[in-house]
Amino acid sequence: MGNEMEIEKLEGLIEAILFTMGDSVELEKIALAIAHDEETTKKMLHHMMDRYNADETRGISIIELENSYQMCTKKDAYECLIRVAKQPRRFVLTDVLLETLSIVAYKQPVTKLEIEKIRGVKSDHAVNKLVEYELVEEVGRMDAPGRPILFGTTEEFLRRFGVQSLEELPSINQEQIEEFAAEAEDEAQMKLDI
Amino acid sequence: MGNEMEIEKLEGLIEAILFTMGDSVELEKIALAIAHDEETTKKMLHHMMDRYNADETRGISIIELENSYQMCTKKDAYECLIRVAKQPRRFVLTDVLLETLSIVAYKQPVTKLEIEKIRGVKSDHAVNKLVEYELVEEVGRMDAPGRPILFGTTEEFLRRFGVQSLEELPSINQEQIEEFAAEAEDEAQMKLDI
Amino acid sequence: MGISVKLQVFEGPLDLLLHLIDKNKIDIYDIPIVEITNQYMEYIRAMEKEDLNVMSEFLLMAATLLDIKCKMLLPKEVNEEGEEEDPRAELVEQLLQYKMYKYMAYELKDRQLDGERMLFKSATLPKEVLEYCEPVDMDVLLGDLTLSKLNAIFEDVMRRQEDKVDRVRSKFGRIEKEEVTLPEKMDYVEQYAESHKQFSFRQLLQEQKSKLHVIVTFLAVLEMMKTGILQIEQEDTFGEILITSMVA
Repeated sequence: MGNEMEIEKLEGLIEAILFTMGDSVELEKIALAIAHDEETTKKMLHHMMDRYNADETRGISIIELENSYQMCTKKDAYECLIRVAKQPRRFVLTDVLLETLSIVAYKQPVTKLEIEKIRGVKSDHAVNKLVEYELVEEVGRMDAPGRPILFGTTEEFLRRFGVQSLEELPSINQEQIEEFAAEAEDEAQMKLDI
Repeated sequence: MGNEMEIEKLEGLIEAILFTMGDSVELEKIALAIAHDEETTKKMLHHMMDRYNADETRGISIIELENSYQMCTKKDAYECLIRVAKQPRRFVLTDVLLETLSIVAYKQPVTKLEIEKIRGVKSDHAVNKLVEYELVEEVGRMDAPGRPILFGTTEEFLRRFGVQSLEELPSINQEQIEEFAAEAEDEAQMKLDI
Repeated sequence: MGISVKLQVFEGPLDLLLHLIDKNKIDIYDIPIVEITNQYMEYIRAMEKEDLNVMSEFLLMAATLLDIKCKMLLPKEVNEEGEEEDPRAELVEQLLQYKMYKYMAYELKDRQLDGERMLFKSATLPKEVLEYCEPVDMDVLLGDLTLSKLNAIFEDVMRRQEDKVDRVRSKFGRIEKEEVTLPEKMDYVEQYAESHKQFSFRQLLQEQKSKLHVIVTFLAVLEMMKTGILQIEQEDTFGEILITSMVA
């Protein structure tokens, strides 16, 4: 990276960009605007994120969403903010929707049929609602008879669940599966003990 | 004012407020939100304004409007913002534009109506585009009902083609012009006869 | 048993099964199929007033359970490796998977609460940025346009305008209506076709004295093509149009 002075100014520019756009801005776009390569830009963004988070005088921070960045308020400002700001309308996600959403999140890209197979029930309504809430979207078509729609999660999903990227989702791993199994065994054991 | 720690946090809250609101926020509202009196709030706001302005890593600053405050980008960031917010445009002279430009160049000063008569089609769009491209401009008004605008080529146009003045344009010879004129008269005559 | 009240809670047969397994504190890998199936059927019976769509999903699972129950009574099947196959394996797999996603849904629910506490802002472009108009790059715009090219274009435009006037007839000062009827022209084309057998459309048009004749000839050809007297071929776009007489 260039000299300190230079970087400071560039970070100022990035701040201005993220502030102005409001919405998430792709790394590529930011890099282009400040006329630096993406790697350097990313480093600066992460430096800024750390700086914002560490600084108590800052009420805003930056979040990373896949390969985009967006400015937002810090979580602890929430109580104060709802006194002045209109709270964006949030949709209440029922358990059914959450269940369906978790399947889409972990198995994406996924067809409605696959979702239904896992849940054991028709899922049109749930999928449609998630699409309506902009948490799930069509990401393509499966190369199979009828070319069924493949669903995936949206950037709004990442934002809403405070997830930076899909990899960051709480993982389902083999251990977990075994844990479930162990749990079940314990329960069975318990039953015998009783 | 209270202790340093407290103030830092409050300034963070103010930052969050100004950020989310985007628009200007009344001092009263800010004071209410952070649960402090207006005087203290104002002091903090001014402290923040100084801090933002002095800090090179900040691309945003705060402005005071009457009794309101608003967050905005610093002026030096504009150029950079334009690169993110505006898609670079492609300028091309289509056949239609070339045709229209040639008519304006050789028949100037000319009204839109005359151009349309020659081309046989509506030419608003073409003329407007040429004006936007600064190849053609309004050079006066015709002394006729409705006082239609007369268009001519711009100085930039002449400069580009290395033409000193309009007389230098490769002319269509006088004979040809007379021929056209005669034709037009004939046509007019014909209409009367019918 | 007061089951019906609780029925609404279950999202589907898997949900119900998991509930039964939990309630009975059963090892998911060793489901006592007979007992569970009986309990499951009890729920189903209490559900009779449910709508058919929902019902069918529960019934499908009931059928699966009964199928497994039957297989459990029969001698165990052995797979290629000589291992005994558990008829419950597939169901267990499905239940485990479902249970996992249910668990992940709870995880997501927690995260949602977190995400909700962040507020964003809409775009606020400064006026100067909004109003900015990219300067026209004259070099790009004009490219290789030269003055003589522009002149050529202009002359082309003027010539086209000129073409719109029939220069000969406009000098007459009066338009005499020429009478060429379609039947007349069709007779003419038919004769022409008989003597030429195969000819190009252009060739035929060259014989025509005026625009009106050209137009009526064109119409005649169209009509005769429709009635099958002529056959028309064109190999490629803008290529020569070949006319063949189909009259023997």
